Amino acid sequence: MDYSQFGAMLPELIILGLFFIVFLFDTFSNEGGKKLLTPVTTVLFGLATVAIWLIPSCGDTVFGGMYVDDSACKAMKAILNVGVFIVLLQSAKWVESDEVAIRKGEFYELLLVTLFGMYLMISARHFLLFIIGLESASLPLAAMVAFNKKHYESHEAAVKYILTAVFSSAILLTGLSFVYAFSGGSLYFDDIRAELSSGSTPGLLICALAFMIAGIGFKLSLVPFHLWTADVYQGAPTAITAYLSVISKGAAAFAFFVIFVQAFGTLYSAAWEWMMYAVIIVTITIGNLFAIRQKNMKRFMAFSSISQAGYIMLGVMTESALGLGSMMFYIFVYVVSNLAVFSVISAIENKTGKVGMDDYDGLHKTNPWLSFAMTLAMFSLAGIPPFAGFFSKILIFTSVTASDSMALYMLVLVALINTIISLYYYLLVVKAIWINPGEARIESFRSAFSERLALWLCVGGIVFFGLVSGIYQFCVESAATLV
Amino acid sequence: MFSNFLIWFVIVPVIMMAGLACCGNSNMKAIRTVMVVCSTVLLGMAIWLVCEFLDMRAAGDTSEMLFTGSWMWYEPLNIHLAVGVDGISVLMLLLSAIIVFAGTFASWKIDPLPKNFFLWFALLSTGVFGFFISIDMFTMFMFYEVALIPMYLLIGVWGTGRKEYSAMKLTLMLMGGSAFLMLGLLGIYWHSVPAGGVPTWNILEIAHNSAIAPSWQNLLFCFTFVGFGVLGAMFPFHTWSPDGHACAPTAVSMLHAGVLMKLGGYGCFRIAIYLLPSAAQELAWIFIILTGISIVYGAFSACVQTDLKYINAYSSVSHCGMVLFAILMLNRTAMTGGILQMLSHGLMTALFFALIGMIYGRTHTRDIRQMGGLMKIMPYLGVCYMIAGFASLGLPGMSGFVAEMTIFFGAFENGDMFHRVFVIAATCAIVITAVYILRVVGKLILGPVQDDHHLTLTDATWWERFSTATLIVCLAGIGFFPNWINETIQHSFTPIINALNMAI
Amino acid sequence: MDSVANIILYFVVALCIAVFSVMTVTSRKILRAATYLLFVLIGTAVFYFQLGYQFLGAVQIAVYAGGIMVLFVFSILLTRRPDDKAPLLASHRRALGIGLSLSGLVLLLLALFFMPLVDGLSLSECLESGMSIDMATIGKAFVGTDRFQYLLPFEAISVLLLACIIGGVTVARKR
Amino acid sequence: MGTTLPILILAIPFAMFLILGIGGVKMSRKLAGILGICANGTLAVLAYIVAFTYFFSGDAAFILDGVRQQVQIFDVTWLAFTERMVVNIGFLLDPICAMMLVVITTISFMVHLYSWGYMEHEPGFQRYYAFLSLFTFSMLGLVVATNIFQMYIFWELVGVSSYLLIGFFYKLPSAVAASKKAFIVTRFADLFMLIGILVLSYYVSHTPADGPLGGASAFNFLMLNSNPGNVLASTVGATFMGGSVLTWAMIFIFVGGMGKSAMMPLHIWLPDAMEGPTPVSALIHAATMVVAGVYLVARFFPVFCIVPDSLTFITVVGAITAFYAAVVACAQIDIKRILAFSTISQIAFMMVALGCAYNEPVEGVHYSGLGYMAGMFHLFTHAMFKALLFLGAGCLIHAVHSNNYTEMGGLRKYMPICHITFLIGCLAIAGIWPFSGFFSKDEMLAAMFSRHWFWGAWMTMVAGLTAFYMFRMYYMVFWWEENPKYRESGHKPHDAPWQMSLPLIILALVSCVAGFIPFGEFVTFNGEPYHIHIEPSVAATSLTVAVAAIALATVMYAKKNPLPSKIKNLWPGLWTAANRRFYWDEIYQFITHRFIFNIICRGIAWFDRHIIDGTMDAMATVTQWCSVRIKGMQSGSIQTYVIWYFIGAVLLAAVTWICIL
Amino acid sequence: MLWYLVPSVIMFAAGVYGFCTRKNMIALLISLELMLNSADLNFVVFNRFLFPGSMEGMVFTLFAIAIAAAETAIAIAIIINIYRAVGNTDINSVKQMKF
Repeated sequence: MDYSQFGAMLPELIILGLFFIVFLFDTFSNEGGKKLLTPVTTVLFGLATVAIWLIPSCGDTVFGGMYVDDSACKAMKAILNVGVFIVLLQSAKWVESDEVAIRKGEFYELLLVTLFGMYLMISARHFLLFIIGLESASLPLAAMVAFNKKHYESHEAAVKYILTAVFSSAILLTGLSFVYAFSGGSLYFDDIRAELSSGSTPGLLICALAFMIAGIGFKLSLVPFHLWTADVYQGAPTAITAYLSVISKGAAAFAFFVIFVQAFGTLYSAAWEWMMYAVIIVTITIGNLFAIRQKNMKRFMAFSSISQAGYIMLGVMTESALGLGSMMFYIFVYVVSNLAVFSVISAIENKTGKVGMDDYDGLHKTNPWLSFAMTLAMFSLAGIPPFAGFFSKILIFTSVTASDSMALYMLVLVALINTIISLYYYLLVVKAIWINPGEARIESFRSAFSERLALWLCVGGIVFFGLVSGIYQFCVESAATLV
Repeated sequence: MFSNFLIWFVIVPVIMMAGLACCGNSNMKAIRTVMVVCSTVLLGMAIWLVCEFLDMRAAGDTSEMLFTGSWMWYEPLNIHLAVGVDGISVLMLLLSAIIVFAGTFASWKIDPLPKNFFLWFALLSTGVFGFFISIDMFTMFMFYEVALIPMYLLIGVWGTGRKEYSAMKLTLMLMGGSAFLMLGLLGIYWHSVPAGGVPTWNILEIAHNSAIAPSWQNLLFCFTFVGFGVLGAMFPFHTWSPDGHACAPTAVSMLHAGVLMKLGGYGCFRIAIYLLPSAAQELAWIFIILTGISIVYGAFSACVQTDLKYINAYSSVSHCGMVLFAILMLNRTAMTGGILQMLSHGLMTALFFALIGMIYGRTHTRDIRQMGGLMKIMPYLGVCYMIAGFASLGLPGMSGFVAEMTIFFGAFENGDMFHRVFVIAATCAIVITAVYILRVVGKLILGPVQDDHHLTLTDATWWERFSTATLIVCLAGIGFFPNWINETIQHSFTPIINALNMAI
Repeated sequence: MDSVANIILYFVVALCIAVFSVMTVTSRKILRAATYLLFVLIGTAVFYFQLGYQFLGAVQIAVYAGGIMVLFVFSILLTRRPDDKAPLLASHRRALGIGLSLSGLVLLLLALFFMPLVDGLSLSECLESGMSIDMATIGKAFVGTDRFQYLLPFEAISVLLLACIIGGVTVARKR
Repeated sequence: MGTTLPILILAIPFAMFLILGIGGVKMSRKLAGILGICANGTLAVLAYIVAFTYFFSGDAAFILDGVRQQVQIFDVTWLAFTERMVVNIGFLLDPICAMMLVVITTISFMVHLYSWGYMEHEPGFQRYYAFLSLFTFSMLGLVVATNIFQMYIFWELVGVSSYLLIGFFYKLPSAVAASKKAFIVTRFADLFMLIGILVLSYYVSHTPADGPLGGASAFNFLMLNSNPGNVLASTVGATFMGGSVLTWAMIFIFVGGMGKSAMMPLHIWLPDAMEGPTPVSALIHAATMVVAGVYLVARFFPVFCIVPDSLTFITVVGAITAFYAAVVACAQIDIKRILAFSTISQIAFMMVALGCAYNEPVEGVHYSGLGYMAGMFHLFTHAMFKALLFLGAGCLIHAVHSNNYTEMGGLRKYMPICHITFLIGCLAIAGIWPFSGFFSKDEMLAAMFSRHWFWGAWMTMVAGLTAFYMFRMYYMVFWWEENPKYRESGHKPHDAPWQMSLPLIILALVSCVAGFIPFGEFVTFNGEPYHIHIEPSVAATSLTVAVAAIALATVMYAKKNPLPSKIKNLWPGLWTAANRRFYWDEIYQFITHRFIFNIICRGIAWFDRHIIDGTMDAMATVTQWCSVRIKGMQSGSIQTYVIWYFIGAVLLAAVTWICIL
Repeated sequence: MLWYLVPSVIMFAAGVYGFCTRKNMIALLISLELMLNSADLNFVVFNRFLFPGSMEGMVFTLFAIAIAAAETAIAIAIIINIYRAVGNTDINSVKQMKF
């Protein structure tokens, strides 16, 4: 019993520590003190982010192989942390609004716990820990989705979210129980890998894999496990939507890679690759097809993020360090791009309560900077150079085609063709902002400092992440420690 | 890195953007100053580059690319920022610089949002210049797309007519092309590596030790050629061109038809043919058919259009088809012609679109049925339009003639019946071109004045005169003294021809 | 499966589980459904006991039958209306449900029957050969940090539960 | 001779074009006119010096052992296609070139002078002079071409100048239409010429070169003409559709000439081209540009001779055209049109003459190259008297403001100078001794008879028709009945000012004496002098026919009488058909407008919009449609979501399992 | 061993059926409990029959029960919330956001 092993879990401990600070502060401070909660939390979290970037990964495997802290995991956590920091910045205004202010402590607490859960997902090398991480990441989120008490949509979204989440965790557990049957009695990834490396693939294992893809695919909103996404994104408070769309997705994608490549990577018949092949194609396509018609920005972003998840999952198909690195880079770029969009959406929503795409008509006349940021973000999401999204897309395509397989080549073709559809609807937003005639429906306003800071961070990321190759290099090098 | 001269072709437009960003939103004076200074600098740089290039060639430097430089960018995938120019890219840079220069003047009074217009315009220029200096496929592709996307906003915001539809169509179709292109490039990247080597994006390295299996070559050739062909307005992927051009503002049409469509031809040449020579030998016939159709088809379509811009857009389809057609003939003379045609078409179409823009700015219509006798009202523009028309129909002394003749004579070098038939079909286009050009000239410039309101209109302003005169001088320059271009580019074909010969 | 008592017990419990599961999802009164669920849960607990996991069975009864069922009953009573009776389902929806669940059933059963790992060990053999799972073992496993010891998940789930409490409170309270 | 003079000959008109074209707007009319006339005068003097030097200096470079040499004064590379296909721009001096220099500069000078009076009040006077200079430049470039490609370049340029000048009155839709038609028809013909050049140069450049000129460009005339046997052997060997490749190539090249020279069936542009200012018609459409086709055949004569089929083709085309144009000319009332058809007919004469010539001595033929010499001779004389006639017609139009002779009549009293000179022109073209036309026509007919009696007889008949319609016009204009309008309106027709009359007089003098020039001493097919002598039988026949035709015309038209209308009513259909030029225009109109424009062009445009573009749009529509169709998936009900979820999972498993099995 | 899995699979299928057909949200939750319970039973059965020497499956089930409890708690809280907002717990009353 070596409790010093907890020392290896520095990122988790930092988050937990922060959680307790917020918890205690929220519980015991008076009214005046509560005013400080938001800035204090944000600043502390910023410091934590910096700390997580700075502290070296010890590369240890602790708790008998249950938890790993290699540089890939740490890089992923650091990336997520940046995203969460931006989310905190952009939500600061909303949190302070009358409706929510009374519950802001809970907001931060739940946020931190879900982040903690995601860390566990990332670092877990044992299915039990993974499941606990997954549940910690998703259950409190349900409470957060229901945060806007005055909005009916928020409740409906929460109900849809929690019921689907429980259903998917039931499926996941069932799948896992079948995996257990083949695992040789151990749920450690490396044991399963060793156990599965020989022999054929029986039907039960295929069912298990399908159920696991479905279970984790729920978090990633892969089609056809995605149907909750749009409603939840639309109904949830914008900050939560942003959080759901990038952070929770990023963590799940990483975990997906770890599980399938580490635990099932040696599977004889590559069964899950084919499943993912189909799922990715369907995900990208269906996500795009739905996104075309959307008129509500948040709902629109939901479908956009579904199809982006398909692109992220391309990284899984590579099963290589290059692919993981590209995927992490993709996630990072996706984080900044998507959060840039959500920063704009939430800034506008906080000010005017408008989230319809039509409301953005002629935005450039009143809010040029927001329009500019939105345009860049849309270009980045669509994969237009010189913005970061282009690089992340191309790099992930490149890593996918690295294997000499015609099937993957065709997969990339499908993905590329889908980029055209996605370009179409991203441009619809650009069109609304710049081209659509008529008077602007949103008056000119100056957004809060925190929102602007968030936006600047995102725009900086969009512009520089692609041009500065060091980040990609960092991702690939980190990924190399895992695969 | 900054000591390399070429890289400044990208840096200057970036500086231009930065400068514009610092200008006030409607401070036209500042904006114009920045634009004029930077585009003049670019033009100067391009001219200097040509001179220097010719000097170096004259001094006996026969390496394939000059001014090369290569800096590691994305190490894990061996992506470099690699630059270098041969005779062709030098000329393309010159062409781009000329048209950016002329375009600046052509959009002297752009409205609304002048600053944003020039920002996207500068971004587009960055892409174009970057494309021509790159010898790394990745950066090349990146700049290619950089050049495409500003189009959407430029057309969508500052265009006329069905601009949203056209802008979207143009963007999506071009991006569709670039999707195929990307796939082709990826295939080349991964399959060109010789056993035990490191895959590379560098065009020269790939060309020198390519190991792409023939079956892959065929697939990749189709992908890359179609990808670039879409931008080169190859039949049946040309339909973005009429709508796009019709709705675009003047300077954008100029830049798009003048330079951007050249990216397609250049890319086909530099990547599809050069890197995949055996597939080029094997599959050229498919694309010869398509481009042959483009040439005749575009010309015939132009004959019945009534919108000036549509006429020119279809004429571009025809002329750009000629470029690809020439390149596909796979011999030195025809390729020379193809390059000449790129230059010629670039200048000529830019001139056309500039003039159309100026006429439209005065009469507020582009329908030739509603105009007439402009020669009387605005003689300068009328004369320029006729000159552009003559250049287009291949009047000797203008660049078009030189280019077309070189193409025909080069294409005829292929002795088999298939090529012959298509060459002769292509030559027919010169007659059809004459028909539609003269039809327009007859209705628009000559003849009686159709609309009395037009009688009060004024002739060109100084910046318009300047812009058009620049282009006309260039057109005539090439038309009178074509051989220096021949000399500039003659070495550039040697590696390609060698590769093609080895592939047989 | 050697002992007759075990076999009889199995059949009784299995039948009970199967029947009550189906009744849970078909009964039109929600409260009755909850009650049938309770029977299913208890049946499962009996299986646990039979399979030699007494602690697990106890937890099943305590947490599920005791805790969760109470929650259910409370919430049913809270949300029930006087005329509360599940309306008849549209038949197509029901057919869809049956089709789906049957397809799942068939798939899983097929998969199970084609499972290559089935060996001939009987329950009693397993019980004999297996490690003894007494409280001490379980307790040690829960505070150990080595392989097959579960301190970390234990701590983690405590955080999860805490979070769920906070979340539940946040959601449920009026403001 | 140095290169200075030849370069100047090309440079002066081009410089004038630039000066007048760019600076013209700022110039006064007078300055522009004087500049243009002076420049052209200088040009003419230079051309005379060159021609004089060439013919009379006796320089060994020009005449060696009594044989006139072809000399490339200079020849610089302009554009290199391949190693063997190099386009040069140069100056080839030989007898026909020298002759053409004289003709072009003379007529051009006359026209410049004449235009000063004729165009005095027209707007765009400066522009007009600029275009004239451009034309002069192009035409000179054409005749001095050292290679077929240079010829092609200037060939196109003269087309453009012609276009510009025909459309000079750009406000008139008819002028614009005529200019367009002229350009497009000739352009169409040039297309064949281009194909011919393509074929020819391909085979030539792929033949191993030998001989002194072997290394020359495949386009080079000297090379092609001097050792045709060697270089062209391969082209003669290769066959295509029953003829040797060379035959096809030469016929194609000749089609280019047909277009420019308005041979049937590409003649339709020339009558319309009369919409241009009359001096332009005189210069371009009578004297110089339209004979470019003849010049081309003459230039390539040795090569044509290798493939006699092509010469036969030329003869047949010429013969048909000559007759056709003559018949049509009899039924026109527009004097310029009559002159235009007369031009077509006369050029066809030259073509037939060239087609009837031989390159080598032939048994039974007195002088094998007679047709060549005679054709060139007629080119020369025709240029002079036809320019005279056109300029005279210009004076008439200037005086009565109408093109139709129905508006004229009895003008001999009012316009004596014009009358006399016009009569001289008519006599010349009718072939009456001692006017120049007699001599050249006589030689041509002799050549034709020597080839085959049929051609001779046929063309003699055409000559008779020529005399008839010319005098018909002459009488209708100057005799017949005085138009009563002259008396009623105070404005009486009168002779033109000196600028216009002077050229008439000069040209009339030239037409009188030009026949006595010993043309054979200067221009023959092989450079060796030939002494012209009149073939008595031929001369007698043709003279008789001409006089008879004139007599007939006198009977019919000298005084107002009902005879013409009686004859007209005898075959009204024939008269109408001839008047309508045998419906060639309508046929063309039908083909181009109905078929090509309405069916092909519109069809393609429709196809493009609806099929091609429609497909692209359909992709978008289908995507949208799919998007709408699948929206039911997202029904809002959790249960639907879960059903999809479960179906997805089960299907994934089942399908994969089945696949793996 | 399969004998023990059959009731588990039936439970699972019944859960799916219930989830797809019931109208009341709490009934949905009850169906979900069935499914979760089935997974738990699988773990235990596999542990006992295949890997009697370890207790990984049992421990997993223990944790799974706890997780199920947490899920149920949150879900019920949210359902009660909905009940407050809408006035009933009919699943058809929460399908306003769609397409």
